[in-house]
Amino acid sequence: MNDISAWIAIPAAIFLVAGGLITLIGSIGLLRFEDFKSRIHAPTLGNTFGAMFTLLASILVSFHLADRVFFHEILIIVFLFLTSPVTAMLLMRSYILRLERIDK
Amino acid sequence: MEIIYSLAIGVLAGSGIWLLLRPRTFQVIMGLTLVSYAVNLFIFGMGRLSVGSPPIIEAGTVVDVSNYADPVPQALVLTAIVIGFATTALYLVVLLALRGLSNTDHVDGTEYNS
Amino acid sequence: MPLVLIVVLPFLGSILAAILPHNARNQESWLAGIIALVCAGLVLYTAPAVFSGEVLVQNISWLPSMGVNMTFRMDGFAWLFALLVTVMGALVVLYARYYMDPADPVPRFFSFFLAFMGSMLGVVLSGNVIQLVIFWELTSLSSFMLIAYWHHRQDARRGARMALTVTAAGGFCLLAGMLMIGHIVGSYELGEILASGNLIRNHPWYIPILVLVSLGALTKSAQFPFHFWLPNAMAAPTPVSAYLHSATMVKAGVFILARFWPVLASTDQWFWIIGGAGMSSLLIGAFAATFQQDMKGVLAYSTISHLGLITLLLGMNSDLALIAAIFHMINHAIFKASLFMATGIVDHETGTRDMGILSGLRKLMPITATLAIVAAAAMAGVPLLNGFLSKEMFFSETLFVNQTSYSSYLLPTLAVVASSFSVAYSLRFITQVFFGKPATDLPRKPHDPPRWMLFPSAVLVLLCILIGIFPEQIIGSILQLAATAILGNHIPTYSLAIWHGFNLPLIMSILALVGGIALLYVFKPLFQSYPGQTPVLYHFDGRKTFDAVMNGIDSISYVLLEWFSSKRLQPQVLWIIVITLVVGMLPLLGGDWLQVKQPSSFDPVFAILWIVGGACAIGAAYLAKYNRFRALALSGGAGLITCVTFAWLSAPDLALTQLVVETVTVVLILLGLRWLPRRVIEESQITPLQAFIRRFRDLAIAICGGLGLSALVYIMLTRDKPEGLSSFFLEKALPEGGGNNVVNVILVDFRGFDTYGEISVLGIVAITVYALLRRFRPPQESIHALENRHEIQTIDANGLTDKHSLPKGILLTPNVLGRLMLPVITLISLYFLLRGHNLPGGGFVGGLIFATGIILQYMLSGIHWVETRSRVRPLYWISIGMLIAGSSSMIAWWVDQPFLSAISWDIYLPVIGKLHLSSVIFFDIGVYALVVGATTLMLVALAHQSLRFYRKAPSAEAETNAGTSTQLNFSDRVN
Amino acid sequence: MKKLFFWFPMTAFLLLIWMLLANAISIGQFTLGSILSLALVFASQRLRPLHGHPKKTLTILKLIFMVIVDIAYSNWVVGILILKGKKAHRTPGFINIPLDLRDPHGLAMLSCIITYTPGTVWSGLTEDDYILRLHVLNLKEESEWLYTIKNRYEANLMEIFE
Amino acid sequence: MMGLLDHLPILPVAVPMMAGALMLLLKDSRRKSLTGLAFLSVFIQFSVAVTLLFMTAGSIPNDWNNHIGVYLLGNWVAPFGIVFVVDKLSAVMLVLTIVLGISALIYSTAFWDRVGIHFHPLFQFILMGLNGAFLTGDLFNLFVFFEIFLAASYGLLLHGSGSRRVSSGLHYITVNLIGAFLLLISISLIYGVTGTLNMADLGTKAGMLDAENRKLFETACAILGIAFLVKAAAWPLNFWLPNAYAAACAPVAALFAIMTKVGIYALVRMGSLLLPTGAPAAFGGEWMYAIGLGTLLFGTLGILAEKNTGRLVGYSIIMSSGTLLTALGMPGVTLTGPSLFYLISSVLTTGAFFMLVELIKRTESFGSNVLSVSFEAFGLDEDKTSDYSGDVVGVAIPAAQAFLGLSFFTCAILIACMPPFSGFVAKFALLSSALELTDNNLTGPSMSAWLLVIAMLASGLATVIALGRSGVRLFWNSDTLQTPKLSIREAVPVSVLLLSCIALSIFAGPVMDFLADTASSLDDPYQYINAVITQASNKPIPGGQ
Amino acid sequence: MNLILTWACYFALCCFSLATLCAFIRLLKGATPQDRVLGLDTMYINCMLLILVLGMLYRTSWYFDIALLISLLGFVSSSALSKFLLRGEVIEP
Repeated sequence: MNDISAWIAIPAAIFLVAGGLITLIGSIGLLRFEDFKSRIHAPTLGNTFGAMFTLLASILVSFHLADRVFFHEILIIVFLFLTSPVTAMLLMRSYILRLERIDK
Repeated sequence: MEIIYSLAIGVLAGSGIWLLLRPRTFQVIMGLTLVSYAVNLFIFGMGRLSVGSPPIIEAGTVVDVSNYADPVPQALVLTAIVIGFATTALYLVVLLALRGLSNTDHVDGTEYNS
Repeated sequence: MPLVLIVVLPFLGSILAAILPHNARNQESWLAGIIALVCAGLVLYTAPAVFSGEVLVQNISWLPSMGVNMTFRMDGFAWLFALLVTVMGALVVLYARYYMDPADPVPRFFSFFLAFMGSMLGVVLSGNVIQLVIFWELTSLSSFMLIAYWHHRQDARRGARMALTVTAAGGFCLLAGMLMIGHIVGSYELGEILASGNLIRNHPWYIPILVLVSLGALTKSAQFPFHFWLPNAMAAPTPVSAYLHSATMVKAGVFILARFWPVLASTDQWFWIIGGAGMSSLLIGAFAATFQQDMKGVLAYSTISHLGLITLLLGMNSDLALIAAIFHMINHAIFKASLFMATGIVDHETGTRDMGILSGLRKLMPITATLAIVAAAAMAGVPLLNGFLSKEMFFSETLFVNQTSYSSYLLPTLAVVASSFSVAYSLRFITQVFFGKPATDLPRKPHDPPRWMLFPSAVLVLLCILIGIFPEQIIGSILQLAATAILGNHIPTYSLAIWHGFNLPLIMSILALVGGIALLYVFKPLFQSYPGQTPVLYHFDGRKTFDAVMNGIDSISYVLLEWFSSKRLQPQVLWIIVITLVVGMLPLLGGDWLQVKQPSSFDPVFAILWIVGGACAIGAAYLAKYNRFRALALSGGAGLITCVTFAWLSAPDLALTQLVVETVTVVLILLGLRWLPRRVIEESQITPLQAFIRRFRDLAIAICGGLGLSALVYIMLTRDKPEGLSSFFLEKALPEGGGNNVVNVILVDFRGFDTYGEISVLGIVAITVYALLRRFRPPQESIHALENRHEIQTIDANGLTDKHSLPKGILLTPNVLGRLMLPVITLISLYFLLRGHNLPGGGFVGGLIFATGIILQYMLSGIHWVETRSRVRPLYWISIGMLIAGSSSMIAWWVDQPFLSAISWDIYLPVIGKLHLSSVIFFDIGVYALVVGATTLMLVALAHQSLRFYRKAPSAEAETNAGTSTQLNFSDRVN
Repeated sequence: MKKLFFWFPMTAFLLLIWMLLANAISIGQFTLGSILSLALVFASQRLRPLHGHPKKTLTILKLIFMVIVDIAYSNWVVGILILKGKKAHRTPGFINIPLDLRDPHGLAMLSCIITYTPGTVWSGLTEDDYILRLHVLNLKEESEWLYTIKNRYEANLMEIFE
Repeated sequence: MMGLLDHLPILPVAVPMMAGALMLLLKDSRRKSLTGLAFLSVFIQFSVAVTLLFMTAGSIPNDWNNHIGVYLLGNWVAPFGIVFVVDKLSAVMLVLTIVLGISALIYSTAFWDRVGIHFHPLFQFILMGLNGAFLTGDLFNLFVFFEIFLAASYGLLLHGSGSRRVSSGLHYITVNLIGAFLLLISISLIYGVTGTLNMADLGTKAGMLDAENRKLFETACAILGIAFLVKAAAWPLNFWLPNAYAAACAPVAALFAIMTKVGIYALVRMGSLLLPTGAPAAFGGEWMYAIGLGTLLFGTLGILAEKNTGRLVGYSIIMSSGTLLTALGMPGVTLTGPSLFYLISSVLTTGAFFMLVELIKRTESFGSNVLSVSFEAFGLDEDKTSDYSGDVVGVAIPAAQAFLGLSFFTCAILIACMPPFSGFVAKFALLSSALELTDNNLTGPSMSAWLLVIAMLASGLATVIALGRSGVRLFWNSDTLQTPKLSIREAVPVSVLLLSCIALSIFAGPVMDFLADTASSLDDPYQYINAVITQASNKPIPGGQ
Repeated sequence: MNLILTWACYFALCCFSLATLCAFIRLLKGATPQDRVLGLDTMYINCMLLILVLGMLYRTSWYFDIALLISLLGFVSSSALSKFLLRGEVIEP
């Protein structure tokens, strides 16, 4: 494997570390928050910047691999963006209904 | 890697077998699911483990067999996954039908009162 | 030629008789009679050859490799019996013509009668011992049907079953014996076997063979201790009894003993087994016959007794005794058949056979009485009748043959005692029925029967007298012939004469006659006080014992079956798993297999992943009973980790497939979960200790299973890989398979047939699921549960109909997004389909993705909404998918290649350029279509259940109309 | 116009995806992608009775930029909240925002933006008067959120879709 | 160049699959087309199977090596691609399957195909699976075909639904799914050890393993053996069978008669191929013998204890499996030919018996009201329109009762192995060959031969007792006996099967010779192995493009 | 330079796997079924990122396809689960 240039490696590494950390923080939040309404916010971190940073790193690396500009990683963000509300909304709604039921 | 892999199969299979021996239909179907994971991993393991070397040949390269994961078990696992999926679906429907007809979710269709 | 005909004709007649009309009594009789006579004629036709000492043999090749051929062999002994069987058959047919009621379904009777005759002739003429066994068993079977002719009567059924059971058991023993004889001799041909007497007698297997053959013969001849079936078989119509129990069926046993006499006899074992059984039967039969109340009962026990006599004679190991035995076989057949006929006439005319009721028939039916009296006298051994002669020979044999100290006194004494009883019952039979004052309370008014019904009996009685007076002239040559056939040419001298001088046998005969009369007087009080009950012996009622044994077998086998099997699933699964564990372990017990050949690395990330995966699995296992939802989510987690593992370990195709399958499975099980009412924690029906033991046992097995699999994998993973198929595939995939992705090339090309099969499985399961769901009946609770759930929701899609294109409230945005996703998902599924050959993907993954897209629409918009708009016809997808896959595989035939060969074309299109089209792509498209169809069909059919039961829930009246129409639409489409 | 070119946005979107996936720009792929996209759009027409008509590409870009910035900010805020754990004084709560946006696609986009942004979750929309119920992780200033949603997102979305 | 004859081996699989797929396009209401298609398909299969049989016997000239046909699927050479191999054993099994299939199909047209939906496609698929399982020369492909016919059998077992079918179906499916897991584990383990999936190749490679790999290989084979034994219904892996078979509707149950024999076929095939390298314990030898003896005794017990006629036939299937396993477990090749004869006879008999039992049941209690059983799941209104509309249940032919009685009698004789039909021939041949193995001391093969003889005779007697009892009970006991409505379509297949048993007994000589040939070629697996492996060098490898 | 990237990848892998672990703990502990579904959903995302990083680690592009598929379909099972929680059945009439 030929050596990767520092222009790619260092930013990619930074992105990776950042992405990893953000995602981890998000998931820790999932653990630490005390009720569901707060918890639902936490993993969004991984969904957003966690994913974005990782994908940036991925773009860089695949750019190195084939010496071409690759943007197809952007699709993942698009799909995440389009699909994430579905689950979240349904969950939130069912949680609210659950609370109402318990209140009753 | 290997030790984790094999322990993982063991845990999956163990949980699955435990469930297969339970008397409730839902337990059995979960057991079948878990055992099928274990079996799939088992088949896959028969090609030995290799990391980062999928059996995808780049055009124009000279094929060095040792650089690629064994494709045969992968093909077998694919077939096994499909068949496992099909049978899970069938099993589910049969257990639903049984539940409806016999009013119990015991695998024998009756509750034993002794 | 005639030999085969003799056997075959009756069988042909049997078939012909079976298809004659129901009431064709005369035609049937003519048919049967002519066949019997023709057979008799054929037998007589062979007489010159047989009398000249020739052994006629006819051979038809049947199973030569096993040494079994249809050999028909006629020697003197066989000739005698064949004549007996056919002539007696003809007489009985004539008799039966008048005996049977016009209303009786005679085709069955004559059909089985002829079949029986054929079987009997087959036994007699068999020149191959296996063939002999075949016909032997056929006599058992056809006699079973004959005995049970009046099967509406319980005694007939029971008697038939008993006879069948006993004689079939004997038949199996005989088979075993014959097999052993054949094994020793090296041939199943009778001729060779008869020539190897010394070989067999000196073989270590001699005793088992003797026992087995004896078992066969004794059961058939109703000898002690197997005699009990014969009296019960008296439930048969009297012609049957007359035929079976005088000349044929029971004679088969002694026939075979005589037949194998040269091979098996003249040993001490033979003497004790055969002689002992004969002696016991002789005594017991005679004793029991004295006390019978039923006329046929008397005859039945007397048959036992007389056959015991024959058996005893055969067991005496003396040539003269053998001749006596043969002589008595003939005599017994003649007088016993005649007596049976007489009994039948009495029964027929009076409507009863009870000797307690019958009395003084001499006046009413004089001819019958005369005939019966003569025949009975023959049976009793009165001089000038045939019975006397053979009995005389028997007495002299008991005196002279066996000169060991104790038997020299015991044997003659017992012989005299038995003969006295014989006289007693014969006398009683006659006096009670025909003498005394005429009975008044008979069911019918008796008179002599038609002439032709008396004719057979008369013929036989005439024979009794003729033989009794002119033995040498009438029967001498035949007896000589038969004896020669068994003994060879060195026959001892004997004389068939009425008067041998005043010697010991004569004294014994007189003693027996006097003793018989005395016995009758002694026992007379018993006849009145205990009618029909044999003193002492009634404790050993054969029928009750038999029933008890049968019931015993029944209940013991039932208990054992319960013990050794289970109707429950868990024990079955347990057995399978435990056996697999044990058997799988056995080869490894020798050791030497646990050699780790490669050091294994350790990856913490992988470890963490599998901590999660393993915990998911264990959690799912723990929670599956009461928390199905949680268990499902957890197993989803385990599946996800499996997917990551596949990805990690260089199996992108697997990861993709696992992922999509995982998703679809979760949706599927959720769809099902809706019909499974919540489990309540019920009180355990078993004690906590039992539950604990069971769980502990299962846990132990589960752990063992898991560890075993782990160990196997670990061993394999650390081994070197064998030189296998993979290098071929890797090398050929691109140049010859035309694809970069080797896994896909294997799936659609190298091992395309696996895929072909696998999609068939999917399709089959889908239509099964669909068919099963059409008859689905949900648990009642789950319908109600649905209502409750719908109460909670306040807004939403209840009122969604065609006019609203979007639901309101919470499902609005998911719907918009979901519909936006549909073309995207479809595009991506096509992407995975088309590039599968080169990169991970393929028809299966593509199809599942598309199906998921469709399911998503159902999930977000509801069935009704989707199905009023789209026309997904999953069954057509399945069918067309299969057809595409199949025909793309068959294209190869056009270019003379085998099925499934990849055919490709390169097409040049103006703008796009070179297009590489391959049959493989079509195959993959077929897979895609089928997977889409199958998955959609299963999920949608399941989802449709709630539509079906929606309208049944009273709360959802608004849905009724819409629901019905949709249901119809759907079934139309899916059909 | 609208009716005639209902297929255009979706086809373009699909073609874009196809070209991105194909990873190579060639006439063949373009043709294949176009054919597939068009076919799919027409095939799925009945299942997609509503069509979005995004206009004003510039506004779209502006909106995307704004969203990214907001996401970045929210990431920061939520991250800090998580790290602080119990020490943080969070005041989670619901706020209700009456919406003027009626276009379903616009609403869907709005829900995507809101939910995708850490710290806010769309938790309901009333049936008749379009009042958005929003759950916010750290509800300090209701008006601030109101402003963000109404002005930053809704206004732009209305511009794009209506 | 390949002629038509060269393509024959694939047809028994391709034809039913295409027919089944086509049938899915037709609605169930188009019955004429459906049945026409079904009969066309089975007719083709029958002709193909018979032709193949004659080709393997050498009666039809061919250039096959040792008269063993090899078909390279996808034109990939032997150990790499999947091969179909037609040898005598496969051909015999094919013919047997299709004869049974035709009978069951005729029977089903009486009305069973309308009890539920999609009967005909499922029927074709089960034939496809069975044929494939007999033809394939590849271990994993064997698994796939097992799954195909099992999947179809699930569908057919549940055909008509109803509580009894569903609950016994659940057991059946569970057990077979576990069996599938075992198969997968063992097949992949075999691949992991030897690196091949081709059965012929395996036959050669198994001998080249070093000691420790050999042990793993034996473990794999042991598990494989268990999986096959589950299919073959060996005790104690067969508790599911009586209920499942009794619950299935009659033509399906008849077809199921051959399914246990697939397990036995697989055992024989694997045992034969692994023979030269020392077959592992599971295939042949003492293990199989012991299990077989246990199964035989268990089946006998079941026959004695069982009162329900349907389950009785199930136990008779178990008994025949037990007999076969015991006989095949005996050392040497002498018993193989007779065992195959027994297999053919017992499949035909039990098939006929299952159909017959259904007809006999009608004479009991409610007479021709069979539908009450089959349609017990008819709680749901919308199904009423679809399926059964009383058009063809048939007229009561006057001799119906006599026909039933005679057929029952024949079946009973056949099952009890009493003379004069093929059952007896089989039993005699088995016993006679078993005695060949005996010598004068009671140890080793001699001991097992004696046990076999005793067990077979005892089981025969038990069958006589049990079937005598149930025959008496069924035909002679009840006052309420009704003349059953018997459709000619139901009578014909029963007679066909029984007549083929009779034909089998008449032509026992040539059949036995052929089977002895089969047995000897099984004893010399190099014929098979060479045919498969040399095929690779004979045919030019085409470009594949 | 390879080394830096490799270590970064390992670091990210560790982060993602730990994140998966956290999500799993939420799935296991739950409190409410909604929490469990959320945990599962998060596991999906984390695993997707993990697979992406694996792609970088081994310098191959095909990992991307798996990630793409997870991003596209990962939500289906969790939204099915949440639909079940919300409505009591996944596919309504």
